[in-house]
Amino acid sequence: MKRRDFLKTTVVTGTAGVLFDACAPPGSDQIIPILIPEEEFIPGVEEFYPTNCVECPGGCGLLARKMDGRLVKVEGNPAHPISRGASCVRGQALPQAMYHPDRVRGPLMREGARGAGQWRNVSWDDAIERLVSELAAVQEDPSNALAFLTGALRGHRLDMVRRFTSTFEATRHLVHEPFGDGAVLRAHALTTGVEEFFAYDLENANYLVTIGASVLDASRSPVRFGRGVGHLRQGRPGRRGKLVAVQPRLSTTAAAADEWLPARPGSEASLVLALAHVILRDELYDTGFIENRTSGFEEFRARVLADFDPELVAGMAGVSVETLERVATEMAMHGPTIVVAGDAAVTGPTGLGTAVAVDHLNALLGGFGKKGGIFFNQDPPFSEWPSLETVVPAPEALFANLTKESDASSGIRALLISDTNPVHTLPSSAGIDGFLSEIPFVACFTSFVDDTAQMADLILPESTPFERFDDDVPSPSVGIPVATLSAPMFSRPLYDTMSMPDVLLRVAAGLGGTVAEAFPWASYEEALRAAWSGLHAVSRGSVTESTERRFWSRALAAGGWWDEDVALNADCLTSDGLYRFELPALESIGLDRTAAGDTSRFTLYVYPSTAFGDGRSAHLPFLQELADPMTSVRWGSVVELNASTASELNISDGDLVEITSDTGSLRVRAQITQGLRPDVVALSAGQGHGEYGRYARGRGVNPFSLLQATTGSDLFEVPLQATTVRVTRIKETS
Amino acid sequence: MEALDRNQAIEDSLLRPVFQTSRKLWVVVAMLLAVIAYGGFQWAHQLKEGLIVAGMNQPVYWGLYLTNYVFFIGISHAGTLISAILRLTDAEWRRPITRAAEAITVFALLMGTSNVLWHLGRPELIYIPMLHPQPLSPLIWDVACISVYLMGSITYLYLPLIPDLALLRDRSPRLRWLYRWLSLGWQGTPKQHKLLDRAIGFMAVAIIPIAVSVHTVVSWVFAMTLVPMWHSAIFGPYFVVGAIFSGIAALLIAMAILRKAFHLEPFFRPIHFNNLGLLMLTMACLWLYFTFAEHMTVWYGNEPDEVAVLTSRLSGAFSTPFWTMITCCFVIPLCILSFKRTRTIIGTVIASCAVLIGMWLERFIIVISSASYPRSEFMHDGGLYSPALVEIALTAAQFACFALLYIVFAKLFPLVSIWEVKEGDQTELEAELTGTVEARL
Amino acid sequence: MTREYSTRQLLPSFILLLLGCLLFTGCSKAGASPDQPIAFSHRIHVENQIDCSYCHDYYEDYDVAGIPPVATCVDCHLLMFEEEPTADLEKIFEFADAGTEIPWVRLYELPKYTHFSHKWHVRAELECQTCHGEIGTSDRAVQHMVYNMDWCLTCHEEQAASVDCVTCHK
Amino acid sequence: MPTWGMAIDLDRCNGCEACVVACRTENNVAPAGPEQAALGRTVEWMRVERHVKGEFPNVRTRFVPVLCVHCDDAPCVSVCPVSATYENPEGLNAQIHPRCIGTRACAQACPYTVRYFNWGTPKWDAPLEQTINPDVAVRWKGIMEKCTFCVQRIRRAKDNAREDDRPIADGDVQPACAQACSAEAIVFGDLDDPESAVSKLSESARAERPLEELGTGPRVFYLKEGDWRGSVGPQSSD
Repeated sequence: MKRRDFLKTTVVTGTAGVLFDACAPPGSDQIIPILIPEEEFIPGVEEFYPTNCVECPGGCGLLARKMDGRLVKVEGNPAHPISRGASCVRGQALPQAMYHPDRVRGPLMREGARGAGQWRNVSWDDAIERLVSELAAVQEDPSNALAFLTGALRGHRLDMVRRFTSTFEATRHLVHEPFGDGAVLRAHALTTGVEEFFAYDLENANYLVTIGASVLDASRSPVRFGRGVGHLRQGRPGRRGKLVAVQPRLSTTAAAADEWLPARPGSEASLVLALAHVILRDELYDTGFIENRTSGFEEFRARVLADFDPELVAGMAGVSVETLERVATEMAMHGPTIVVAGDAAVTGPTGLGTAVAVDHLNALLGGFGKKGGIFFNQDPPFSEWPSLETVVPAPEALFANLTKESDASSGIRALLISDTNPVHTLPSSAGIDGFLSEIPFVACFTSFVDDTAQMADLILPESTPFERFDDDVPSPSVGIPVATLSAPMFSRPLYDTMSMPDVLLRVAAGLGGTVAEAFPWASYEEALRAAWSGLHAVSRGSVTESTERRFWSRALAAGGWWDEDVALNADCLTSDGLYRFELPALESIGLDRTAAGDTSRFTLYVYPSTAFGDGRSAHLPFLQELADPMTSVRWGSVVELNASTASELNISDGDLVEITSDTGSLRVRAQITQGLRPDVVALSAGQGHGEYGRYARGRGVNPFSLLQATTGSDLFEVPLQATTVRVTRIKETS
Repeated sequence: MEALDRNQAIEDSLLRPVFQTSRKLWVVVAMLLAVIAYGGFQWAHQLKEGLIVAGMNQPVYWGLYLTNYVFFIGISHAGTLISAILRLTDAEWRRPITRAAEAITVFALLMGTSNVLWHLGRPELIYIPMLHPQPLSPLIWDVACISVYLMGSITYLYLPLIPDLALLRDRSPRLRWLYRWLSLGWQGTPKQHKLLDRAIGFMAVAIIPIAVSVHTVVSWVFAMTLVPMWHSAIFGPYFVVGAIFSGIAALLIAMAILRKAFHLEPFFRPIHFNNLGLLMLTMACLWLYFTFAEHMTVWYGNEPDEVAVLTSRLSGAFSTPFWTMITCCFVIPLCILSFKRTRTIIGTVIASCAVLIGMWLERFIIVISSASYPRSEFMHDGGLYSPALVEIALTAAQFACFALLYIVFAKLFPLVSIWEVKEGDQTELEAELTGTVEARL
Repeated sequence: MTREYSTRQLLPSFILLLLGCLLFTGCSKAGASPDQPIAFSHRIHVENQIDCSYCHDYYEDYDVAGIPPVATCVDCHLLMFEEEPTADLEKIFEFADAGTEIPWVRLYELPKYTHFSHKWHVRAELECQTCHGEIGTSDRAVQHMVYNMDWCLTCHEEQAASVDCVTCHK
Repeated sequence: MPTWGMAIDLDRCNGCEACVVACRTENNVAPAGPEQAALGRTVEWMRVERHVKGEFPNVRTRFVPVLCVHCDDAPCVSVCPVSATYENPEGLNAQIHPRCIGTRACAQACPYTVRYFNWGTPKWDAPLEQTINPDVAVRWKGIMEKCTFCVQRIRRAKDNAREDDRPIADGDVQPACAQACSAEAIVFGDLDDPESAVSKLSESARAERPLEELGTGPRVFYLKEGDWRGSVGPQSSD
C-alpha cells in the first residue's frame, strides 16, 4: 500500500469530511492565546528558567520549561545537588498550580460572616492599607499581640517572617507542619546539639533501616532518598545494599524494601532499643567512636541491657525474636548502616523516645562522620541582614499550644497565616476553629482559598514559585552547603498577585518607625541580593564571579549556589563536643504490657500521601487522577483493612464502612490488603478538603478530623497513630 | 383445468399480502418507526459527544456494537446456506421457504454492517479502509468478504424473484413501472427459464463458500489477536456452526410470524418446521461439541492468562450469562426437538427463540469476557463493562429496522416464490399419478 | 434479445453519479487573498532590495519564518519623508503608538498535528518561491496553494528526504 | 538508523509514579475527571503496576512501570485496517492520529494493554490549556493514543545533532519519564549501539523482556530485583 496515493484523494475526498468536519479533525486546531501578551518569544523555541519547589521539605531545584510564552513543563535541575535532574510526582504537576482555574486572582476582603466564603475583590493598596491599620492597632496597645502562623519555612522567607515578628513587642511565631517530624529535630538537638535534619550519605551505605518514615514516597525528601536508595541498591556493581522498613503499614517504602517488619504502632521505640540490646549484648558496637566521641554510654548500656530484652519486646512489638536478632547482627556486621526515624512513629507520647532511641542506635553503629553514615548540614555562608536589638520569638508548635493552654488565642489581636492549612490538618477536637474565631483580624497569604483561608478576613494572593523571587536552604540536605535560588520566569505575574515577603516589605514601609528601619530594602529581590552577597564574598562553590552583580545574575541563571568540595562535617555541637546518650527522654518508653485490649477497636494509622503529602497538592487534577501507588484509588479516599480482620467483620473489598473515633466519624470505601497489621486501620492524609478549588473540594475524607488531640507536654505535632477507632460496615442501599 | 385454477388459487393467496395491508400492520410499522427514531436520536447524541456516552472502557474496548455485528452476520448465514443447500439437494420442501430465508440474509447483513458505523470512533472516515486498506488486517478481510457476500446474496435474492416480478408487473394495481423495470422483460419463455435456472444454480453453488468465508473471517477478527480465549484455531468453524445454528432459528421465527401475519398456513406446513427443527437439533449438537472442545482445551491446558478468562466464564462474573447460554442453546432445543410429539410449530419456535437468545449471549461472552481479562492482570476491568443507554437503544433500533425492512419487502414482493410453488405443485400432481403406479410396483 | 435501456431509465443513476463527484470536489481555496489590516505590497519592498530575511528573520535558524513586529516597519518608515503619506503608512504609526502588533491575517495554515521546520528546508537550498509562489512580485499576498500531504511527499521523494510519517506528524 | 529501546531497573524503582505525571504533562494527556476515571477511562501512557504476592506479614511487592514496549513485530500494527500505527525505521511504534478511524482493534490486540482511547474530546478547564506542550499534537475524540517514546524529544535531539553536524550521542535523548525518575531506574537509548547504557543493561543477567514468549519482540527490558548477599567486600572501611 503506497502512502503516496494515500492522500492523493484526500484533497478530492476532503469534502466527505465537510459533513463531519474531517478536513481538520475537531479540537486539534484551536490556537492557544497566551495570557501574558507582551511576552517576547519565538514560537517553537524552548527556554529554561530555574526555580525551586515548595511542595515538601525536600526543596528540589527545578527547571521550568517555557514554550510560546507559556510554562509547559517542570524538570529537575541537573546541577542541583538535591534533585540532580529528577523530580517527584508533585513537582511534575506544578505547571497546573500556576494555571489553576481556581487561583486567587487578586486580594479578597471578607464580606458576611467569617467562613461563609463571600469575598469582595479589592486592590492591593486597600489590602495593604487594611493590614497596616490592623498592625498599627496591635502596636499601640502592648496587651495586643501579633501572631504569625507558618508552616516549616526555610531560607530567607523564614528570616523575613522572624524579622517581621521581632519588630513587635508582644509577638508569637506559631508553626504548624503536620508531618514536620518535630520530635526528630528535638532528639537531634538533645543528642548532638544540632537542631537540623541529618544528611545521610546513602550512596555509600550498605544497610538502611527506616523506623516509621516512608522516606521514598512523601515525607522527608523523596527525590534525594529515591536517588540514594536507587544507588544503594544498584549503583555499585557487585554490591547491593539492603533496605528494611519498620512500619505498621506496607507503604511504598516498605513495598520497595527487602524486608518489612510490621511493628505495632507505638512499639517502635522499644523495638529500636531491643536492636540496641542485641548489639550491646554481643558487643558489635563501634568501640572507637563510642570511647572518644560519646558520653553517658555506660548508663545507657545498663538501662538497655536491663529493660529491653528482645524476647519481651518481640511479643509486644509483633515482630519475631529471630528477626530482631538477625536484623540487629546484619546492621552491625554489614555496615555502614543508617537508621532513619519519621512520620507517625515520631509523633504521639512515644515519639520523642523513638527519635532519641534511633539516634542512639546510629551512635552505637558509629555512623556519625563515617563514609556511608551521617553528617550534619552546613548552612551556606549568607551575609547577615543588619542586626536588630529586638528579640526574635522562638517558634512554638501551634498544636502544643492549642492542647496545653486553655485559651491559646489570648491577647492575639492580629494573625497572619502563610504556607499552612491547620483547619484541614488539625483534629477538630484541637479547637482550631475556636482559636481562629476569637482573633479579631486574620490575614492569609495563599494562592488558593483553602480550608484555613476560608476563615480569614483578608486573603493576600501569593505568586507561585514561577512568578516570584525566592530562595531555599534544603533541609535535609546532602551535607554540603546548598542554597537554591529562583527568579520569576515572566515579566509580570499571571494575575494581580504578590509574594509574601514583598507584602511584608510594603506593610513595614506603611507602618514606619522601627518596623520600616528593620527592612531597608525596596523589594525582596534586593533583600535576597544583600544576603547572597555573602556567597559571592567567599568566592568558592559552584558560582564564583568577579563582581557581585555578575555573581547575582549567574546564580539566578544556575538556580542557586552550592559548594561541592567542602569537607563533610560531623562534629557535635554539645557543650563538650561529644554525642550524649540522652537518658531522660527514654523514661517515657516502657514495655506497656497492656493486654490486647478491646479487639473491636483498631489503631488509626495516618500517613502522608505520595501525591498530596499533607493535602498541600490535592488541588492539582493530575495528582487527583493519579492512581495511588499502594491502593490505586483515584479522585477519592479508601481505608485499608487487613484481609483477615475484614473477613472477621465480613467487610469485602469496596464496601462502604464507617470509621468512628471518640471525636468524630466518617464514611469511606474499604480496601482489603495484605500489607497492613490486623489491629491497624490506615487512612491517607491529603483528601477531604472543605474548600480547596474544584478538584479537591469535598473529595475523599480527611483522617485528621478523627484524631484525638491528646494533651502531652512534649507533643510537637498531632499524634498520628495514637487514636483508636471502631469500624462498622454500612448496608449499601444502592 | 383443475391445474389452472390450482395455480390461480396459489397466485391469489400469495399476492394478497402484497396488495392489501391490514390496519394492524400500520400500527406495527408505526411502533417500529418510533424505536428506530429513538435509536437515531441516540446515535446523533453519540456522534456529538463521542463514544464517551457508550459503556465501553479500558480494557473492554469492544462492546455491544461488536456483539450485535457478529450476531447479525451470523443470522445472515441461514438464508443463503439453507436455501442454497436445499436447492442443490433438490429438497422439494424448500420451495416456499427459500425467499424468506434469502430476505433474512440481505437485511441481517445490512443491520450487521451498520454496527460498524456505531462502533467506530470516527465514522466519518469509514471510506479510508475501503480506499487504502492495510491488507494484513482481519478487519479488511471482513470488509472484503462481507461486501462480496452482500452483493452475492442480493443477486441470489433477486434472481428467483424475476418471474414473480413479471407476474406482479401484469397484476399489480400500483408500481407497475417498478416491476416492469425490475423484471427485465421476463416473458416466461423456455429459453429465459433455462437461463434463469442455470444462473440460480450457479449462484447456489457460489454463495456457499462465500458465506462460509464471511463468518470465518468475522471470527478471525478475534482469533488473529493474542487475546486469551480468542487466539484459538477452532474459532473459524465454531463461528460458522454458530452462524448456521442462529440462522435456522431466525428463519423458523420469521416463518412462524409470516404464517400468522399473512395467513400462509398452506405454504408453511408443519413438515417445514419439522425438517428445520431436525436441522437445528443437529446444529445444536455440533455447536455444543465445538463449545466443549474449546473450553476443555483451555481448562486442560491450564495457561494462567487463559484460565483467568475461563474461570470468569464458568464461575466468575460471566457465569450467569454462560450457563444461560448453555441451557438456551443446547438443553432447551434438545428437549423440545428430539421428540416428534413436541417438534410442532410452537415447539420449534420456542426452541429457536431460546437459541437466538443463547447465541446472542454466546457472542456477548466471547467478546466481553476476553476483553475484560487481558494478560496484564493489573488491568483487569475493575468496573465490569455494562452497556449504556445508547448501546441498548441502538440494539433495539437494529432489531426494529430489521423487522421494518422485512415488512416493506413483504409489501413490495411476495414472500413465497410463486413460480417455484406452482412448479412444485405440478410435479406433486404428476408424482401422485405416477406415485400410485410406483407404490404398486 | 437484450433490451436497450432508454435514457429515461438511466436518468436516476446518472444523477446519483453526478452528485457523487460534486461531493468530492476538494475544499481547496487556492488563490484566496484575504484583505490585510494594511495593504502591504511585497513587490515594492523587494524592488528596494530588501531581502526576505530582513523581515522574516527566523527562517534560517528556527522552525517558524517569523512575522516582523511593527517596530521593524517603524525603523524604516520613520525616516522616509513622503510628501503626503498614504493612509496605510499612517496606520503603521497608529499601531506602533497604540503599542499593539499589526493583526496580519494568516495565509498559510498547517494542521496542528504536523511539524514543519523552515530551517531545514532553507538549508536544503529551497527557494521561498517553491512553496509561497511569486510572493516577491505581488502587490497583494495571495495564497499560492493549499499545502497537502501529497504535494509534500512528492518533493520529499524527489529530494530523497525522509518520508517516515513521524518526520512531520507530531 | 538507531533502534530506540529502554531498560527499567525494577530493583531501583520505588513506585513513586513521578514518571506517570511527567509523561502526562509532557504529552498533553488531559485528566478524564472523576466520573470518567471511575468508569475506567483514564488515559495515562505510562502506569505503575503493583504486583503483590504473599500473605501478611511476609508480603512481597514489585512495582512495574508499564508503557508501550514498541514491539519489533507488533500485533497492533498487523490488525490496524488503515495502518494508522506502523513501525518506523528507528524501531518506534508510531501512532499517526489523523489516520486513525477508531476501530480499537489495536488496543484489543495489544497483549500489554498499553493503548488508550479518547472516548470523548479531551477537556482542559481554562486556563489549564496553557500547559499544553506545542511539540506534541493535542488529540481529539475517537482516536487511539499511546506512549511514543517521546518522539518530540528524539526529534529535538536529532535537530541539535544535525545542527552541530555530529551523530546522536548516548543520553542525548531522555524521555520525560526517564528524566523525572529520581531512582534513575529508567534508561533510554539506542539498542544498536553496543556502548550505550541501555544496551549494557539489556545484556545484564537480571534483564528480561515482558511477554517475550509471545514473539512480539519488545524493546523494553525489565531488570529483575537483585537479592541481598550481605555487603560483599570488607566492612565499610573502603
